[in-house]
Amino acid sequence: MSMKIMNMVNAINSALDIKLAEDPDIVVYGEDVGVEGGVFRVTEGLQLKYGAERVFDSPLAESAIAGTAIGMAAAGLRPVIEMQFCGFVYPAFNQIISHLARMRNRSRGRIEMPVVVRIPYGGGINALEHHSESMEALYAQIPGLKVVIPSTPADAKGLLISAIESNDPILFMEPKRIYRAIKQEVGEEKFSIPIGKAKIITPGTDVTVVAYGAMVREVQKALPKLKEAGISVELIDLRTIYPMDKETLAQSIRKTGRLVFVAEEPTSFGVGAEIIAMANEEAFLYLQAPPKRVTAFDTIVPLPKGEHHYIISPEKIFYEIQKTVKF
Amino acid sequence: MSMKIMNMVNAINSALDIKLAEDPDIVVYGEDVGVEGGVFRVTEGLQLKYGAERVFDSPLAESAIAGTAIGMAAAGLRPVIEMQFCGFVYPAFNQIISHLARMRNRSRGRIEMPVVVRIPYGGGINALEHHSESMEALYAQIPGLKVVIPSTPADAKGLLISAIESNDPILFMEPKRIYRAIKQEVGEEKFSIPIGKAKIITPGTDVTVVAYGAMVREVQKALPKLKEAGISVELIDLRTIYPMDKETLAQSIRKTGRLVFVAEEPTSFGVGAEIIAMANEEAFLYLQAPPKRVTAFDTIVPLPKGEHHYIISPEKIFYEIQKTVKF
Amino acid sequence: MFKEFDATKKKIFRVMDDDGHIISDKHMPLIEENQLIDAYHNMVFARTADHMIISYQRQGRIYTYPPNYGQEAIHGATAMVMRPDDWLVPAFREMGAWLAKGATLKDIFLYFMGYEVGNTWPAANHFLPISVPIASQLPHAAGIGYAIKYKKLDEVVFAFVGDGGTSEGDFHEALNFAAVWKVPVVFIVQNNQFAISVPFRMQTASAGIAIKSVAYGMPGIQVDGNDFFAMLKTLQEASAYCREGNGPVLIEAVTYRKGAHTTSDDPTKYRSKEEEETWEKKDPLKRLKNYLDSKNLLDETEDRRLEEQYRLEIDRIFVEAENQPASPLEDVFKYMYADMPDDLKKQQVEHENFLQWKESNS
Amino acid sequence: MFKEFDATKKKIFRVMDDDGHIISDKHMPLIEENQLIDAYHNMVFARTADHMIISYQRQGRIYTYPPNYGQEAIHGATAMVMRPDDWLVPAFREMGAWLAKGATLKDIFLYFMGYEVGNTWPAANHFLPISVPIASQLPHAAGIGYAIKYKKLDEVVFAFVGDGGTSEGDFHEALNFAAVWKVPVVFIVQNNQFAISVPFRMQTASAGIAIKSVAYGMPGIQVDGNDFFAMLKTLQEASAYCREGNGPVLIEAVTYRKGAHTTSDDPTKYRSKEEEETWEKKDPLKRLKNYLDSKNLLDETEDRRLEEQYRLEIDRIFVEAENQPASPLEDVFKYMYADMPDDLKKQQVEHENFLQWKESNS
Ligand SMILES: Cc1ncc(C[n+]2csc(CCOP(=O)(O)OP(=O)(O)O)c2C)c(N)n1
Ligand SMILES: Cc1ncc(C[n+]2csc(CCOP(=O)(O)OP(=O)(O)O)c2C)c(N)n1
Ligand SMILES: [Mg+2]
Ligand SMILES: [Mg+2]
Repeated sequence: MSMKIMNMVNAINSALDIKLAEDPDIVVYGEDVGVEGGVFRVTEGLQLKYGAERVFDSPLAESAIAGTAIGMAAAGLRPVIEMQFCGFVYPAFNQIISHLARMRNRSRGRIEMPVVVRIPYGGGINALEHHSESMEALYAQIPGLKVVIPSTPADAKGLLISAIESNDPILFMEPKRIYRAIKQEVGEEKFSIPIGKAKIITPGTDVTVVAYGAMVREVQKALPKLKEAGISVELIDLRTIYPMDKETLAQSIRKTGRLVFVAEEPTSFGVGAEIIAMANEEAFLYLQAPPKRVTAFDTIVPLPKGEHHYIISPEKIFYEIQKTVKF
Repeated sequence: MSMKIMNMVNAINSALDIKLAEDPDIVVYGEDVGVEGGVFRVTEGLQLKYGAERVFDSPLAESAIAGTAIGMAAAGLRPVIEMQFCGFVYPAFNQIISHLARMRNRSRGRIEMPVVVRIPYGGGINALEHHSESMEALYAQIPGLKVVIPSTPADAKGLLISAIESNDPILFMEPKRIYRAIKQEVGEEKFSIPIGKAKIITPGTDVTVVAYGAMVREVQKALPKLKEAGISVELIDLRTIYPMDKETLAQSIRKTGRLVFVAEEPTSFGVGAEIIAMANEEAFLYLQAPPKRVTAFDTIVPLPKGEHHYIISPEKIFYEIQKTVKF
Repeated sequence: MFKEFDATKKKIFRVMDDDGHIISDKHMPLIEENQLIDAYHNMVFARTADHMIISYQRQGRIYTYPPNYGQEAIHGATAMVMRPDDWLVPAFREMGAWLAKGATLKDIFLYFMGYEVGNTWPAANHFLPISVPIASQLPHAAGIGYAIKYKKLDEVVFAFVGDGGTSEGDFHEALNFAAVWKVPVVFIVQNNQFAISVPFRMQTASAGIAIKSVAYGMPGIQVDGNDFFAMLKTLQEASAYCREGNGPVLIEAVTYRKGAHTTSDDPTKYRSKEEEETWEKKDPLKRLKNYLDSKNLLDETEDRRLEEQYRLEIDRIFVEAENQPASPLEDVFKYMYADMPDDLKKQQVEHENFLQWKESNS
Repeated sequence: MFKEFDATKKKIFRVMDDDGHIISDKHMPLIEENQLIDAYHNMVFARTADHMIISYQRQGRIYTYPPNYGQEAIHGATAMVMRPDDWLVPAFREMGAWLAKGATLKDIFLYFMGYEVGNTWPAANHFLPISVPIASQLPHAAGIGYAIKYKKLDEVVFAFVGDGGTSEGDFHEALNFAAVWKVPVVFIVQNNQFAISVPFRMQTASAGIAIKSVAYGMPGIQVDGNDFFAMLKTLQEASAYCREGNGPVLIEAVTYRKGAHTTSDDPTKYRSKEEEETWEKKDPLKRLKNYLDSKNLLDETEDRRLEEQYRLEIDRIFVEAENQPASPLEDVFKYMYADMPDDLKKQQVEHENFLQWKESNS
């Protein structure tokens, strides 16, 4: 496969481009998605290439964006919709939980919901209120949905292609902080990465560190110092929040006996709690220290001038990992 | 205090009645809340007594019900609103998460949100789809909210009075399955039960069982058989989901070394996961068996003819508790 | 017609009066006599079923059910206009339209007895399941309309909602999207004067619902929903308008919910006998029957025989539905995902283990 | 006036033409000369601040900011009509109204520099903070209206939203509630022709926004939003109408967003120079200045001096805001709850422990 340097925005654009070219049932829409190519330029050029019937701007109404996608899917299309920022999905919450997640079950499998909801999420870009939150657990806990979060451009492309090809509804959460921050060689042609499988990024023996999205890179920043401190970290990129790859996680925890979870989400009632519960259910006898959540406060994401208090730093990751290893 | 036999509907009505009489800033509204007195008759008689300006029917639009309550609170009122069923809160989700939970923080404490959102929730009443779910974790994880769930008529009254008097926004989730199923003596006058405090219902030494809402009674049904089997259960009624009374829970777990959580919610990413995480954080070295969640499947609540598969039975509670104790 | 009865003119469209006399010949819809008689009988069938379900419910043989009394002309007319490939996006109170779309009475019984399978309309085409969150189905209709337009199909969507439902944000968003996209959706609001106990005047301060079409730049018409001919004519014109690619239409069918909201509701709490009696005079079946009688199209004996036959048939189907085997455990899981997560499989197995234990310990 | 310019008549209300000539004397609002000059200067002040913020932003001294260019007449008129106890429910593009309500420029700078405290308007009364989810503020306005009516206060709510915001369900629900409840809310839609890159014609197929009032049974009026006198007259009448207990009013102020959506947006991508030039001719400041010049009410030298004074003042305030001390850690927690959960206290303490460790390890 020919490779090209891409950031995550390019990679997502490439995935959409490939699938639009391949499958006439795919339509892509949302606020400012068409002419402008999205406020993050993720859909740039696609309207020109595929026409305004397939890539287009919608009126400003998230419930209808999701709701119409549900109708389109029921009638045989495969919509990929964009919610402009994580903080603006909530008007669509009823459509997502009551219909997107339930239509298949309600119709006993007659009506499938091959809908991808793209959501730029997370902090670290000095944004206004409502633009920075990480509420993936809200969606992960809804029976009927799947939630995918990539941490690199290549993963974003491969996972998005799988998401678009899936017949299940998928919330595809894009860590906007690393939209342009990471560049790597990404295959230009079509490839896919399976949903529901975690990835061991660095194997290690002392502690299992689970992260996803923008936090993978933050953990990676802490790795050299951890190595210096003689701590061998097994870093796992979760990639899919639900369904969770418990096998990979449990195997690792059984090996290391220690678990640190790193995420931008608020601490309580989040993905971290589920991973700790899983560790207890699958690896109780192996646990040598209390699993630790290195997560955000149970507060609202501060505006930029307070965000440094809130955001997870590599130092904090280091601090908590060594504490857990020393336990 | 003079006592009267009340079911939970009577008790909630009594709490509303007392507060309406006491505080002219309180208004009570929602769909069918006024003339009809609510589809569960919880607000029966209150419009007649306090007038249609204070207890009234709103148009059919949950986002506006919540949104107007936010405006009223900003302007000095203390609204108590009803969402007709748990499955119909979602249209109001944006108002709840973006405003009800955030207005205080956003205004640096200048604008408080003394709003109570009453939500009849949970299964077991042979209802249509969307009427039976238990999604308390959705709300508990939202920074800025508090979530309260009573398990008896007296608790419902005392907790609701505290909720109405609180200056924080509170989601008051009413287990509709036991609206009329439990009767007990309840004080006729005003009394309150603090928010954020769990209650030890039966002290015990072998295992800590945490439940709330309608599940407390189901655990109680399992107690005789557990006693027969020689298992001493410490049953704790959580009462408040957030903020969680970790002290009471942790103390109990440190004593018993075992934890079983019983709830109607779907298993994954729920309140149970948070309690297990808490047990690890607060009582890791005391845990003698993996904490167990006796919770619902990660599926949509089946329609009545399938609900028996889904609902937590006393037998299942017994089965899981004895397994945990034998571990 | 949408010009003549443009909603801003605040005229209600009627073809026959309360007694069944035709008051506007020029608006009389084209319909063959035998079709008309069939339509009448279908409406009688629906009403008979409604009555019987209420009594089944009283006997504890079926759960909460929303009766259709008084609104049958709307459903009967929709039934006549929908083509096989057209879409039906239901609210939950238009049984006559469901039956025409290919739902069977058994499906309906099963659904209200608490079986999911009833709601999948196995014999029907282009028919969404009933789903309870009010008005949330309307954006689906707009999305289906988009798919139809995108695929250049000759199909129309018939989407139902109640007067109460017009207050929801989704009503607004759906109509707006459909109009901006110019997609073929006929939005039918059954204004039956109540949302459970809340009367229409407390639902909105607007002059009606049809007039709300102005906010979306689509034609809107207020029709006497108890006038079968007016409904039929309106729906014929609306679906032709949609089919020609002109975009959506809003129809307000003014009617009255003669029965309770559902079997768990008691309307005497919130409305007067007088009001009910006023509307009784406008009963859609009675009016159509008067018309048919005036044309000598009905045969009393034959009708009585038919009704008796309906009763027997409905009861037979009901008993058949009652004998539906219980839903197995696996049905709780099976349909959740196209690609089922291992976790769910595991939850099923664990529950089966418990059931085995329970079996062997009892 | 609401009758004369009833939205269904599709007439736009103007008092002056594009050159600042009065075309309708009878609609000229009552206003004293010195007030008028003040209003003009306030608009100049707002525009000067806007310009300067853009350049601060380019220098990286402030974050994303939504400029007000071209929409100042709407804000200037609102500023004159709002009484001290009236409520202001902001969208995010009406700076002139914020300043009149008691916000300081420093507050505004602080907010867009990323300090929560800027958004609390410490010196203002009855002014909600800015919050970004489009249209979600409108139900709050209806709720405040209810509280005013309930408490029998002599107050009016001025609630802002953009043309894009009218597509949201909350717009619909809020206007419907306000009208059913008959509460004193003036809903002001700034139709600036764009929602970020999406032009108005793709937002709705309706003839405009004022006409949407019909759907709620409230008066609606379409006004030239770049015509200061028309805006002032409309707002005077609307607030009087509300104060008299007649219920809410919908005002569509037709205007043009002359600048970018925010400092992160590039409008050349989605609109033409010609369009921009057409609207340039209708610039609200230019028109008011022409009028004032024709009356010899302005003094060029004095105005230049004033503008220079504004620049110095704005810059001084900006630098003051830049010197705002960083928000302490405790501010992240402190305002979350009236009764703070122990968990939160603990999270703060744990983080402080980490910071101490970090300190001692660096
Ligand atoms: C979003 C939502 N809120 C509340 C309910 C509860 N509910 C069921 S039917 C109904 C009234 C519906 O009134 P209308 O739309 O007029 O339809 P009708 O029952 O008169 O046919 C309500 C409030 C619901 N199903 N969905
Ligand atoms: C619910 C919601 N969805 C999306 C956004 C992102 N967004 C911010 S401003 C804007 C456009 C608003 O347009 P309009 O209402 O016309 O106001 P204007 O910017 O023109 O003043 C959008 C889509 C948001 N803030 N809130
Ligand atoms: Mg109705
Ligand atoms: Mg705009």
